[in-house]
Amino acid sequence: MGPLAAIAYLFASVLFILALRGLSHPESARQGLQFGMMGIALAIVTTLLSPAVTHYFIILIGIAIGGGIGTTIANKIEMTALPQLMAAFHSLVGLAAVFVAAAAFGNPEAFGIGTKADIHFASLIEMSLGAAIGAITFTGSLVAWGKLQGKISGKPVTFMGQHKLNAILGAALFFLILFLCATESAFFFWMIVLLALTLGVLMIIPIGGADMPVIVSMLNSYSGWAAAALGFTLHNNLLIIIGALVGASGAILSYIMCKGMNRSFISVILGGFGGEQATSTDDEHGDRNAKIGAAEDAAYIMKNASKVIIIPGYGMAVAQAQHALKEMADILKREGVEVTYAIHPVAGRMPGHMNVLLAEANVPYDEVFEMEDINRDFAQADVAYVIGANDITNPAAKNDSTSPIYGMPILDVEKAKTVLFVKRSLGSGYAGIDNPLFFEDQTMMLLGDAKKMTEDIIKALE
Amino acid sequence: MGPLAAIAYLFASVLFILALRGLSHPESARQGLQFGMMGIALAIVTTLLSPAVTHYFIILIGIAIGGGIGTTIANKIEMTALPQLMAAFHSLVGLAAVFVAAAAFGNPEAFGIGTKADIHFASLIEMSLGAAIGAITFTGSLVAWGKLQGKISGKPVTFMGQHKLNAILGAALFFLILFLCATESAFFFWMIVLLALTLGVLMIIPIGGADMPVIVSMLNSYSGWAAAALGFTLHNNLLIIIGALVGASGAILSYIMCKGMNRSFISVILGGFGGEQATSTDDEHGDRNAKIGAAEDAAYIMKNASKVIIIPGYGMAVAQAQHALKEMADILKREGVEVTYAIHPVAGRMPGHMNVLLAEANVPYDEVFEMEDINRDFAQADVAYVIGANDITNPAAKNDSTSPIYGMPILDVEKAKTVLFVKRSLGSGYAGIDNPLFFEDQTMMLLGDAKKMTEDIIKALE
Amino acid sequence: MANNEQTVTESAADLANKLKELSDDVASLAVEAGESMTDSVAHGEPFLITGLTVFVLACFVGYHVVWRVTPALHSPLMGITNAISSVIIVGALLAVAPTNGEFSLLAFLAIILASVNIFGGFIITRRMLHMFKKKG
Amino acid sequence: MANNEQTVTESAADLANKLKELSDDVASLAVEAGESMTDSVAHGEPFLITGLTVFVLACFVGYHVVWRVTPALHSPLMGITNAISSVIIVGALLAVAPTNGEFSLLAFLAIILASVNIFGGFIITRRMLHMFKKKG
Ligand SMILES: NC(=O)c1ccc[n+]([C@@H]2O[C@H](COP(=O)([O-])OP(=O)(O)OC[C@H]3O[C@@H](n4cnc5c(N)ncnc54)[C@H](OP(=O)(O)O)[C@@H]3O)[C@@H](O)[C@H]2O)c1
Ligand SMILES: NC(=O)c1ccc[n+]([C@@H]2O[C@H](COP(=O)([O-])OP(=O)(O)OC[C@H]3O[C@@H](n4cnc5c(N)ncnc54)[C@H](OP(=O)(O)O)[C@@H]3O)[C@@H](O)[C@H]2O)c1
Repeated sequence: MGPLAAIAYLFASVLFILALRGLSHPESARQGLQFGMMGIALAIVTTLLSPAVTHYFIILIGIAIGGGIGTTIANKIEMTALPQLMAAFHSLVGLAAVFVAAAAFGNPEAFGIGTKADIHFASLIEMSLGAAIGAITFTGSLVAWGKLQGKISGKPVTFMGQHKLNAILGAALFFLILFLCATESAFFFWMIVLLALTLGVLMIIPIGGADMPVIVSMLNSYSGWAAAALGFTLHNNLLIIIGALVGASGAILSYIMCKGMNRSFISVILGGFGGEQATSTDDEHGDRNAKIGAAEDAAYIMKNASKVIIIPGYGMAVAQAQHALKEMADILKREGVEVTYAIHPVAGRMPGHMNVLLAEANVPYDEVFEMEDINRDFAQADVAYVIGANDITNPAAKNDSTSPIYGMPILDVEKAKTVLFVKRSLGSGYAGIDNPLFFEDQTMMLLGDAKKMTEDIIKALE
Repeated sequence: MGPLAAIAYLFASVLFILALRGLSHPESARQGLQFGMMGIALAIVTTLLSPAVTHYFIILIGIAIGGGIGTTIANKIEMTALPQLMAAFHSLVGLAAVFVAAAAFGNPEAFGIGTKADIHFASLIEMSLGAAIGAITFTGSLVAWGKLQGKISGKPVTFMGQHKLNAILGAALFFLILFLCATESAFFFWMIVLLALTLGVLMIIPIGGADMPVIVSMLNSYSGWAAAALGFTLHNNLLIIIGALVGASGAILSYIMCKGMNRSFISVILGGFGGEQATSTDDEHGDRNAKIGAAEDAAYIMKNASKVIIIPGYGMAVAQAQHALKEMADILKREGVEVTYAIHPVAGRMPGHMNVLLAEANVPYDEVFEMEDINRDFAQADVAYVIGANDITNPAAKNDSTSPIYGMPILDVEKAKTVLFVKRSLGSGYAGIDNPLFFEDQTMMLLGDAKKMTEDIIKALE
Repeated sequence: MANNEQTVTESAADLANKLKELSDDVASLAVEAGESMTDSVAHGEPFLITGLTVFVLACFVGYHVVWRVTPALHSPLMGITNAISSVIIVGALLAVAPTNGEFSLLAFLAIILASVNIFGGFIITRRMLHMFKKKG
Repeated sequence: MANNEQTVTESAADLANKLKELSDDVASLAVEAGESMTDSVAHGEPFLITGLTVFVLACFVGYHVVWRVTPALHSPLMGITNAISSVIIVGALLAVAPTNGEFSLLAFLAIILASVNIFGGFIITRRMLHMFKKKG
């Protein structure tokens, strides 16, 4: 690599750092995105200009095909399908990493890491690590995508000795890598890939559908570390820096989600949480009575309120109720009601999920508040309009030390004068536990689909 | 440099980063300091173990002499003399950098940067830059020390064509460096040093004594960049990393100070601000009357208050009144009065000046608040006890757009029911402008030395 | 029975032999590893060390930069990191048409996959970010 | 008068000559600079480039870390940076007794000065930090 190329790569790294920095505020985020795009363009052009690259035509065709597919998908996809899309994209990065590692293995001269059947020792290690992580990312993300998309049951698939099996396979992977280094045989290379592919499925299948966002972030982090490993192989600081950035980002997002759910990362990985038992039946509540209301009641209460706080959750995403919600809020504002939105860090099924959906419905971001910023406002609120959210409002997290979500930070909706719950049943949410707030005096349940119910309220308001 | 040494240096760099990170909170700061000390120890030991170093005895003697002097000074010095001490220490770093550069110039083989009279081109540039910045830091800090210590008049020394002269000398410096690179003659090297020494004096002498903290920070930043330049010469990543850390720190502190004073960095550098005109006479206030009070009045008012906020300033440092202040606060607290401290970002004469002095008097750090955190509490305060502060309370910064400090963020003491000012006269502070607050109805001036007056109040309270 | 036993012993011996071969290979590895270290040291800094320095610093930068990202933009963050993690395309570009003139199908596929991600990731992120608007 | 003029002309010519010499020297510099660049490229990465990468990343780290420092600890921050900026002692250690056996007084002085700073800076910082106490 010539000094000019190295400087261009350094410049690209700086652009990527600036891209992430831009995300610290919605105003600067768009510029950040531009930095990111410039960075990747600079990295690609620099590589293309290197004397080692010759077959431009083939490369352009590849980029055109891939770019075309990527553009079409990204333009067509519904915003509500974001979590799946992230998982799907992720699996592609994983597969690409496997292919790059395989190409390097088959053609080490191109990377200057030795000659065929005499590849540098360190490069072999890095290469096989890259391939293994890539393969795990590929099938793991694929399973995650299936679960999020509903192609595979979200139920955790558990069986006896699961963790032992994974441990054995992991150990086998380790030995295969050693063998590969010793023999440099293609057979071991593909065995590693095969084993890693299997391991990817086995590791993710026992984890419940709702935990998938943590998994996707974790795999994102892995793919970052894989890129960094590849950077060491190729003696390329750009890859190392980007790998570290992506790795840190995925790790921090997983951490934030785990903290928001009050669960340890290990317990997420071990799986078995969430799934079928999560949809509990109504029978259990026999002795307690929830007040069931109609759209008209809700409309009346909100019209006469002076301060309404809206708490969106996963159900809003499922029902795609964000546009109706915004319309309702507009009507209320015209009536002189103060309307704001409260977002829990793990509302929905991926970090920032609710923010994106609300933004899609043109809700200005300065009406949308994070939990810490709005929690003390509930005491002054007349109405908390909880739409498709459940766990993130469950006071058991504060009062009931036997509850599985005890200690999870929640939105203090119970402090509002009236709490309206829009959901289809008295059933539970992701964590599979009852919400005692449904049976409080100040609560009124609005049973029905979130979008339908909100539209009914709009009609009643007009 | 062997790989082990390189890893040790990397480890030391991480320790230094952790040291600075530790300073994000008083609790973690002591551990941070330990990281810093471990880092420097690791760096020195690693260097000593390199095969190039042999004369251990001489080195140990040098470290022992220097360490002894440093330890004695640091243990003896009064906390109120901190700004001077920083400037003095700084000048030493500058001089050391000159010596290292000179040693490298005289003995390039030791650093592997060429042979005598055939030094690598890049190294020559870096070396002469290091020497020049070092020399400027040396005399510049020396002048700053003199002004802060009162050895040189704090008055800005200005003369015609000053900035032109500096520009010419700067250009001369540039050409001398070119000549040095061309001829590698020792004559040019020492000419560079001499010119830079002169330039250091000429650059700092026109700047007023009170601006010295900005200058000290700026020179700190320079010395960081000089260390980084040296790192490039020696192919040493440790020096580069530390240089960048120190450079960033100095630059950010200067920025914070300039923002706190609402002045541009350029205007500070150009000098001529502050000094004699700052001590305006009392005559000007002829038509307006300030209410002058006695210690007994102040004691009575504060005893009957329920909330007192103390605002320390430069005068408290001059009078060393912090211990008396703490005693007074303790008595008030025993009387059931709530006492807190409000610190303006540029109170005193260096960043964090007041915090250190209050900490010295055993004031717990959780009673001490930054401006943003306490400014809205003044409205509920019965008494604002302003001791030796002036500019940082001047409402002209908010109301009077013709005032030189207009736009500077200030503490809203005027919102308190009663404002007590402890100072020796109705004179102005560092910025040299009148404080209209002295003549407000709710203000009472307690004229006298800050320590003496506070002790009198204590007597009256008992 | 005896027959059976024999085969077991045989295959056990076989396995033992194979393992021995492998362990020999592994042992020779350690030597090679040591050599490759000295090798790279011989011509200046080993890349491993500077790479490590860069890696550690980049981890610090990543840590601080990501924690500064506002929670409202965590979804776009996932989109952007997804897109930029595809810089491994750089590796594929080098491999697709190596100097010996062969054409690598694997590398070509890697280019396609990485491009899907780069374009897809940036476009979906742009779509998200363009939706965030201020009041008024 | 004529005499005077002549000396002026002479010294001007003299000056012009000297300047020409210097400019020749400077021109040969450019060539040398180019060579030294290619030189280091020849045996792997030039240090300038990795050094630059490390420098840029370290600036980002420094920026973020220093902004996180609480304002109450800005004085200790000055103390610590003052102490650690004396790592240039590393340079002095290498120079004090070079392989040719000479003793460098300058490097010895640099060691003393840097040590004053290291010890002084850390001790004053420790004094400051030990004063910061929590209530109770
Ligand atoms: N955001 C993340 O990054 C993330 C990651 C991993 C896990 N999680 C977990 O996800 C949960 C998020 O909490 P949440 O309160 O947003 O969701 P939730 O607790 O899962 O509750 C969602 C509720 O929406 C209702 N719902 C579903 N479809 C609906 C529709 N079409 N119309 C109306 N209501 C509908 C469901 O009740 P009905 O069936 O009665 O309608 C359900 O109780 C937390 O437990 C969190 O730990 C989040
Ligand atoms: N902190 C920094 O980093 C920094 C850096 C550069 C510049 N500055 C500047 O320094 C100023 C700091 O503001 P400040 O309010 O703390 O100080 P100030 O505005 O300079 O006022 C200090 C006051 O203390 C009084 N004083 C002096 N000695 C005294 C004694 N022995 N007893 C009682 N009072 C005494 C003086 O009034 P009498 O003469 O009437 O007693 C003077 O008005 C700002 O203008 C800031 O811009 C600060």
